[in-house]
Amino acid sequence: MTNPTPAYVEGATVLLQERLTDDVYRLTVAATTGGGPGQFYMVHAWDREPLLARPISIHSVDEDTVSFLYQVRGRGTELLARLDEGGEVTLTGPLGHGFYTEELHGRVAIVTGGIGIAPVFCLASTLPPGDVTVIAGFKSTPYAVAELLTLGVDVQVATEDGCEGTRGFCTAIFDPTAFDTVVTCGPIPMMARVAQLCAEAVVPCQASLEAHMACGVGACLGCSFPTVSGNKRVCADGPVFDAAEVIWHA
Amino acid sequence: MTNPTPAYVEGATVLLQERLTDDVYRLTVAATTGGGPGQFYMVHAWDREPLLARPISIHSVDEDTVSFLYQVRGRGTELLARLDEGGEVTLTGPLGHGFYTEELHGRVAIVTGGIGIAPVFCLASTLPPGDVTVIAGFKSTPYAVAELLTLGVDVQVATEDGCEGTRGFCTAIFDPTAFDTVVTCGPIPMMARVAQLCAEAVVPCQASLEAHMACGVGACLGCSFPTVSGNKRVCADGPVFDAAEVIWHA
Amino acid sequence: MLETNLCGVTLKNPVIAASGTFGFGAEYSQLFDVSGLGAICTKGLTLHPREGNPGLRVWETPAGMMNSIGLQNPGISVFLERELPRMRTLGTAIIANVGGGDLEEYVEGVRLVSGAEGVDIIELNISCPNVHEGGMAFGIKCDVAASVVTAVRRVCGKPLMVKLSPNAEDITAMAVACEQAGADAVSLVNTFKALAIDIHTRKPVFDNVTAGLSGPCIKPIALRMVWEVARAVHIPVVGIGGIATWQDALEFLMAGATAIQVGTATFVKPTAMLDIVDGLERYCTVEHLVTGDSPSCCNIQWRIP
Amino acid sequence: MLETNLCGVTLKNPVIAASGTFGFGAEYSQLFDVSGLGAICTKGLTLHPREGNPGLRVWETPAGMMNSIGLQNPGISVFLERELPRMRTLGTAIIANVGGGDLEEYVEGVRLVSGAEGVDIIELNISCPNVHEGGMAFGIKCDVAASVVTAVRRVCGKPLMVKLSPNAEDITAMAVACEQAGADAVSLVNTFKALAIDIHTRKPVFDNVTAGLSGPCIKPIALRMVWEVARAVHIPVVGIGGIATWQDALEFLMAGATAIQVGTATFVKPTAMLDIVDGLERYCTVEHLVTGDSPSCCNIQWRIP
Ligand SMILES: Cc1cc2nc3c(=O)[nH]c(=O)nc-3n(C[C@H](O)[C@H](O)[C@H](O)COP(=O)(O)OP(=O)(O)OC[C@H]3O[C@@H](n4cnc5c(N)ncnc54)[C@H](O)[C@@H]3O)c2cc1C
Ligand SMILES: Cc1cc2nc3c(=O)[nH]c(=O)nc-3n(C[C@H](O)[C@H](O)[C@H](O)COP(=O)(O)OP(=O)(O)OC[C@H]3O[C@@H](n4cnc5c(N)ncnc54)[C@H](O)[C@@H]3O)c2cc1C
Ligand SMILES: Cc1cc2nc3c(=O)[nH]c(=O)nc-3n(C[C@H](O)[C@H](O)[C@H](O)COP(=O)(O)O)c2cc1C
Ligand SMILES: Cc1cc2nc3c(=O)[nH]c(=O)nc-3n(C[C@H](O)[C@H](O)[C@H](O)COP(=O)(O)O)c2cc1C
Ligand code: FES
Ligand code: FES
Repeated sequence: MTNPTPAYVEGATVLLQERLTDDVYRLTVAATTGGGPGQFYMVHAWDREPLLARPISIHSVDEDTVSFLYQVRGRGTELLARLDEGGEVTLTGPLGHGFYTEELHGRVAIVTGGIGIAPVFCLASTLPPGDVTVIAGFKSTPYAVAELLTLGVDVQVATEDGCEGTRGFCTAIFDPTAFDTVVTCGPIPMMARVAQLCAEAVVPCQASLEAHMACGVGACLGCSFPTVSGNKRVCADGPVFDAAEVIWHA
Repeated sequence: MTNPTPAYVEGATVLLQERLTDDVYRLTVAATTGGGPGQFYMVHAWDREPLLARPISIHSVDEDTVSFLYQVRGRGTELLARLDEGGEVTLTGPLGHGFYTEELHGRVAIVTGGIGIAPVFCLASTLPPGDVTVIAGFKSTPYAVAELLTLGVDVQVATEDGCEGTRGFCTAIFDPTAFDTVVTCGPIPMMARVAQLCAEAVVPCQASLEAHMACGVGACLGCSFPTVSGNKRVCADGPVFDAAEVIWHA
Repeated sequence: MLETNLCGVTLKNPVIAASGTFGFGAEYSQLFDVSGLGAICTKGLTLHPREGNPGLRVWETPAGMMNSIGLQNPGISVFLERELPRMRTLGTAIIANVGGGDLEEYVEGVRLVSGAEGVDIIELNISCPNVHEGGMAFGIKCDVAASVVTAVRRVCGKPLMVKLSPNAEDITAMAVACEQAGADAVSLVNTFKALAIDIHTRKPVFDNVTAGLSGPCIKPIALRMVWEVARAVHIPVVGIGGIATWQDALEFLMAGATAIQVGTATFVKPTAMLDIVDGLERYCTVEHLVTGDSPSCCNIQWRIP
Repeated sequence: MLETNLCGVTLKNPVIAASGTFGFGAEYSQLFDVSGLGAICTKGLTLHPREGNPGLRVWETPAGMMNSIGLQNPGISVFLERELPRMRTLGTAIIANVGGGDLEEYVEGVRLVSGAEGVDIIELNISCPNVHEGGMAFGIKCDVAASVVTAVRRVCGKPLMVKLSPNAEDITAMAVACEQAGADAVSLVNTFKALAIDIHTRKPVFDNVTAGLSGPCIKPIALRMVWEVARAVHIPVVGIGGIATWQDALEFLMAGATAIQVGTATFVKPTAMLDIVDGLERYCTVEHLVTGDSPSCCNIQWRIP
């Protein structure tokens, strides 16, 4: 899959702002810039403060729209959540190297934690449905699951408070030996655990990393993550990496 | 007239936002803090940027509301203009020493330039109508005049482009000898000219000064203006001063 | 709960109104109960009254502001006669900020204030960037600073806190020099020397050309300086610079400050300092930092390693 | 119209991408036509490749950001072989930013780059606050800076611009010292040494403790420094620090800068530099600053008295 050239788009119109849970929203904007699963946009929806744009993954995408699934964590995402339909956002993207879908064969597991589920809809849409199992962990009430079921993929849920699915971490209900390839996206400790399980089971695993970003395009070296072949830029060399290459506990 | 104690009020609700001309608006907010003619509020209607609140005069006031007449000049007033009904502003006030209404006797002239007309409605409401003449200058289309007429005061208009009233500056149609006391509010050069005319005609004149402000309450000494008795704080010693005491061309 | 010992003086809490941003306390006491503050620093006082600088005096910048007040003040005698008695009714500690144009003025000024009842601490301002004939000159070079502190120390019967300039050549060396010259505490930072140009008039915005930068924009640099100084001296350090929230204040306390001062943030939100006190109290309770019979800030190990 | 002569090199305009914020130009050339820039400064280059600093590397502050990249770069040889040829296709002037850990590394580095075709100017970075063994050490004291400039000058066959640190003890004296040691130009400022503490972990945010502050927050201080330096030296001064709009750029030009660099603002808006070029062009046209047969920026009297 070739990555489309990124563009800088000012004033993309907000088409839809949906509140899915207490702090999780889905924002759909009019944009023809496209992108593939695992790629992201730098999103700016404020005037001057905060200063920097925020990296948000592509949740779903078509010719005319891009949508984002995001969790309010701080100032930037809080301002995103204040946007109404008709509001405007500034986007740079699509950016980064997404999932290596050509390497996802056989039985595919997608193991996510929390808002790490954001890029999964886009990814699952490109895979043959019968072979995909999403193992999704949440603190409490799950979100963005129903739409995955519409794709015909199998979804297994774990919640820390046990309010739905299995109580506990998603890594507890993930057995790598049942799969041919694995994808993971979520908090670093969780992905580290998935990577370890996959390494032990000798199953290839792709992980979508997170890092604080400034430029988002590969120019500032602000988002580096250590790998066996040196520091890599999460934004430009990733965000998706071969989990076996990542040095998880640097 | 004793000045009410100022208060700091967060989240005062916007009741009405009216656009009067291209760049002049009237904002009415729910506030019980009151105030007198010539006093002002420090107004904040944004999160963190710009940093400082903006001084805006009381345009009209009653027990439950305060309204402001303002012109969009820069970032702060632009953000004010974006407020919708139901929005919120943060206010500190009423602040400063307003017009010395007890000294306004006989035939009173109120000479204003541009947005200097803002405090006039509040002032004229407290004066006996038959004795008040407002001489108001504007660059182009006048504003806030109709409401003054409802008070029964005489209004004479001058516009620089001649689109209404006399073409030229308001100072050209102002004859101090026809009045017993004068009040002026507007750009410094215009007020300096009014002060000079009044001095020559030996007519007492009160001027409402402007200065960049930080605290608005008299604590920072940022808003000083030179007078014959030393530097005075526009916010706390004024904004209204005896025009004869002000050193206009320091 | 947050009681703080600042060179022998007990403050209710470590939150102090910064000099020049709180007048003599009267103005803001209309708006909130200033007795909730740890202390108030007076506007910078000089031996003789000063009219301050002409022209524009304040200017906004991204997340900050510049000022060029130029030490306008009524002079120390008028302060002692008229303002100090009023300040003493406010129910909080009083820190007299003393500036000067030359060594003699500093010494005379401090001698006068030192004799006054009701002043708890003297803050020696060797760092005002807005007066031509002095102030900051003393705040740039260590030896000059040491000489003024030594001279002032001789006539000062009260705790002496020296306020440092971020424009100092080496602020750590400066703090050490002041400590050695007899300072009981250092406070930092004063404003940063800065410039704004009006592109329409093609002239500097301020008559004095440069002016002092304060506000949230300077916090990261001020915090670094406080951390460096706190590791270098053995006297209390008071942190100043862009503090607007209790989280900001906590960063300075963790960097080694014994107390903090708030300036510009009060302009933005008059009650900012009370919010900071509340926030710190909540933090201490939640984090169980305060224990024992007489819980006080002095017992709190804010400081990071 | 804005053609600018920077120590003998003709730039299309005075707007330059700042070192470390524009990679080697390839990344942003996906997003806009970088040939519209006056020049591009490369990421800081060192003789040997560096992996840079571990841990978090960027952190937001009010109207600014801190970075602790730590001079991550592929080393000068790889730059010359792989990056330089690509950069030369971008259609703008190339300024190689050279850093180092000690005097020898600086001299060797500059010698290598100096021999390379296609590098127009060498920018000597004596001001990186993020590497322990050097860089900024050279940027604090005048005599140390002078020694490295003198040594480098001997092996440098290209125009040599020295990039100054705002953390210098005395940035004006520093600029004069560099001029006397043979610099053809000075650029300022690099980032301010700053600190952030994570109050939740009670640890500094950065592994390296301190990091460099950039962005709009530093503009007023940077502008003051540029103004002071421009009055003190006779070589061109390149202004850097928080420039985000053409009005900001104009302030620096009015303060005496010959050209300006833009760093952080590009992260916020990739096309910020093109907007600045446009804005300056419009300003010159409206103000009739450009006259004569071959109108060029060199003829423009931006500078305020
Ligand atoms: C490639 C990539 C894709 C992402 N996709 C999504 C997504 O689809 N949905 C979603 O909800 N979140 C996503 N995130 C995380 C998201 O970027 C952060 O939650 C967001 O930046 C937090 O900003 P804030 O202002 O709300 O929080 P604040 O804490 O106020 O942010 C302060 C600073 O930290 C940075 N920051 C804070 N947390 C993170 C983080 N976890 N990762 C990177 N930077 C951080 C911010 O950018 C900012 O500079 C993604 C992150 C990356 C790197
Ligand atoms: C006592 C007083 C009463 C006022 N009453 C009114 C009123 O009723 N209606 C109205 O429209 N305007 C009034 N003004 C002027 C108003 O405060 C300014 O127009 C406003 O601050 C401009 O802010 P801005 O962000 O839009 O402009 P910007 O130019 O972006 O402001 C930049 C900075 O300059 C300051 N500033 C700019 N112009 C002025 C000015 N003329 N006076 C003081 N500070 C200024 C701002 O406070 C800010 O700090 C009053 C001013 C004072 C001092
Ligand atoms: C308007 C104004 C006036 C000031 N006057 C003085 C002064 O007289 N003496 C002094 O030592 N510091 C003075 N300062 C500096 C402040 O006390 C404080 O050190 C500085 O503003 C940084 O803190 P902040 O960022 O919280 O404002 C003044 C600051 C401002 C903004
Ligand atoms: C992420 C980042 C990396 C930087 N790397 C370098 C560098 O390698 N060499 C250098 O001389 N300056 C470096 N700088 C400093 C910038 O070139 C510039 O001097 C500084 O950021 C101030 O300008 P600004 O406020 O426009 O960003 C870096 C700045 C940032 C933000
Ligand atoms: S965020 Fe700048 S290189 Fe990744
Ligand atoms: S604005 Fe602070 S004294 Fe007037």
